[in-house]
Amino acid sequence: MWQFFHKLGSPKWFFGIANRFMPWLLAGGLILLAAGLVWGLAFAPKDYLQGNSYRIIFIHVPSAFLAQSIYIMMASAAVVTLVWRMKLADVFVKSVAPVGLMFTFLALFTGAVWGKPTWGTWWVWDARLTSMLILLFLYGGAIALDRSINDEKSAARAVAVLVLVGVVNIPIIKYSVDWWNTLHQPATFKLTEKPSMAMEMWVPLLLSVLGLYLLFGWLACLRMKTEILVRERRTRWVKELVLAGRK
Amino acid sequence: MAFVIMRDVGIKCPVSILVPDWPSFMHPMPYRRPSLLNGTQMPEPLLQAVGLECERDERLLFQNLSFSILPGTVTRVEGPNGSGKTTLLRILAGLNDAWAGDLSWCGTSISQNRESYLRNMMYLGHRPGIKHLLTPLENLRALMAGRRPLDDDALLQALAGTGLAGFEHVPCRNLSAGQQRRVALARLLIADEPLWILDEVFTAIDADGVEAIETLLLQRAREGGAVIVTTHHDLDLPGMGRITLGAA
Amino acid sequence: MAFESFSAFLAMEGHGPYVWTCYAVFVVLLAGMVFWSAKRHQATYRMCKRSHDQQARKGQAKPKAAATFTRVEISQD
Amino acid sequence: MNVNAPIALKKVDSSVGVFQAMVSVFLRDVRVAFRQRQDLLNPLLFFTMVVTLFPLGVSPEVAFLKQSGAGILWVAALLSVLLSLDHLFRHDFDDGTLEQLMLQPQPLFLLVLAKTMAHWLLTGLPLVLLTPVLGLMLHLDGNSVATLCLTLLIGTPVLSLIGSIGAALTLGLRSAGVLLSLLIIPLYIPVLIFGTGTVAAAAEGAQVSGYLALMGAFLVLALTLAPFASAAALRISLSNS
Repeated sequence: MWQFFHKLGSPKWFFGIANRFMPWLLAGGLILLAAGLVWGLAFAPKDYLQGNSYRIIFIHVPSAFLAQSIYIMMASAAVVTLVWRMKLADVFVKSVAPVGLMFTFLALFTGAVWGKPTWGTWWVWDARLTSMLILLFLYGGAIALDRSINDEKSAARAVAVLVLVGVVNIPIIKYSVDWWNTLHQPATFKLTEKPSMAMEMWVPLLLSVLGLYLLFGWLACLRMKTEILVRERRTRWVKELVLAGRK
Repeated sequence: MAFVIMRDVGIKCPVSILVPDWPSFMHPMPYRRPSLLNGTQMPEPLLQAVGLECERDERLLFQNLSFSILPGTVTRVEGPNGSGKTTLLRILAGLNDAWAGDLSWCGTSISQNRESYLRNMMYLGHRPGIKHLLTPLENLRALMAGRRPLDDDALLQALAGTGLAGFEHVPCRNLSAGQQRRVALARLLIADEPLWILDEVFTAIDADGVEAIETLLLQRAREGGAVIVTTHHDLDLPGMGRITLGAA
Repeated sequence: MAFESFSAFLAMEGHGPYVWTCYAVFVVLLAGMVFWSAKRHQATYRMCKRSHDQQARKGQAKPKAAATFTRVEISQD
Repeated sequence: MNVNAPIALKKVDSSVGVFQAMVSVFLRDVRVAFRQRQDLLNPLLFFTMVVTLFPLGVSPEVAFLKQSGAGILWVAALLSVLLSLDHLFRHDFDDGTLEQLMLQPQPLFLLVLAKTMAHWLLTGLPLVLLTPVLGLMLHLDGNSVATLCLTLLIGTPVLSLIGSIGAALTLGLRSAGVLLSLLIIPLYIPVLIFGTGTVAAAAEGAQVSGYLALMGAFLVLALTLAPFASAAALRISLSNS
């Protein structure tokens, strides 16, 4: 068990595994995403309430899914970093934070653009949008902290603490924002999704969510490889790898 | 004025007054050079480092560094600027945890035995932990409060022992750099920890003071304590061990 | 196909600008992130290779800086 | 403890009580603060000035001030606490006191808790005491002012506790002040929402004990978790210096 754990934390081992899986992740991700988006854009039926603007859902929902789950993944990796000091875990936290920030921004942006034809305004202080905005701040803080600490290992551990504190706060923030929303606004805007979606809308959505997850996996592997190269560049295995010309 | 009292009545004086129940003081042990102990019965090392490795700002400071700190020794960590002396001392004190290797205190790993280790180790860094707005007495009292609370008489005596008599109630910002160091050094006169880790202990201290501290360190070793020290001052005590970093 | 013609597909009954802006930003950002990450990976790899190649050529000799504290001569012509 | 080294000093087994050590840390911070009274006044001045900006910048109308007074006071208090957080560990870090604190044999998180409580006593509590005066200037009625003070009394320790994590994480960094705000403000949002929400509920004549209990729960949560995070962050920051 411990040996397995140790192996799991070894950057060299990760390099091998990542190289084996990355082509599949990339190909699968692109195919699924393309299929989901084309289906959603061109073939799925029009929504009878919102018209064609609902087609933004095929990128909005996957982005929002990823934005939230990347933060949860970062928090899990942060626990591993702080408790077991596994090298790969803090590499993960550091590598995927900008990706998470990007997806949060995408979810917010697409949400705002979707709001214009649906609600008639770019921005409403809706509970969901507001929580997403706060998530954007949390990502921004983690990246800013990471950038301002010179030493990579200290930076990774500091970010791990911050992300953990953030993840404890997320349910509280979500709850309080919901409460604040009902306090200040009667529920006038409540039509983001119909309770039950037609099958023809549901399947492309599922495809694009899966595709984006796979693509994220590929991106994470690539960025982690970069980070590992930076950190381990003076080790013997990197030397052998580089001198042999393998990537 | 420098260490007047200590030189007048002998360096043991403040210690003996303050720590009457100190067992090793009642039965002083002979000072033995650790190198002469080879083959005979070795005392158990207080602190043992095996294969220490530390990298800082992408620079390898040291690797495979192993040593034992025996009771009754003074060890000097030496090396040029930037060779990692301070970092090594901070690692030994448990302040820096970006290192690899094994570090054990009396046979058990420091990380497993942190509280007991901290109780038995005193660290003085080059930032001495003196608050400018407080007086020497208040500073010393606060520094000792978590380790060995003493009454004011003992604290005042220790301050007097470092030549600060008459300055006990002056805010530290009005003292000179050397005097501020002396406030921190007053802890050496009342500390009961067996292991002392002293970084740049002679900074801003005048010649008399240096001599007095050297005597104090030797006496501490004779009593069975262990001292690890860095300094740019030319320190060469009889029987002193050396750990050399960044050697060519 | 939910649309009758390509132009209808582009117009999306007036919602076209919103939908297409979203998709454009999505694709541009995602592609940008992929491109940036790949480029950084390549740059890092090259940097590693260069330093190891240099070391392999020079052997293990490291330049050692010794402090001399001699004054630097500056010509005043 | 098996120490059989023949010539070793006796190992020190006695240790100072945790509570005694905490009191000592607390008292030292209070004493240092009272030697430099200007620093105590600064957050209060800032608080007053920010509150003054709203009638000047938005509207001095009684109706507006009545409606937004609680929010203004809460935001101003939050910013004042934020402003003072930078000093929480900074001076101790610069003069080496923080190193010595970390080397004390007592659990670090409790010592950090003592420091944070001192910080609250020196910044949060004065803000609460000043609030009734400013509340009257913003035309809040007595009931609202009382509720506001109560929420601030429960809320400002939470601000100090959460803030201590940010202060510990940004210790010794360049532009630590701005970074600290970036990290901490998102975490302050729930406290702000419930603080102002409670006052709004009170103004409508609703029962507020439930809200106050919830804020109390925030305080308990922050008291139990924040010192651990701050202590961990301090170790990381000091390890890097």
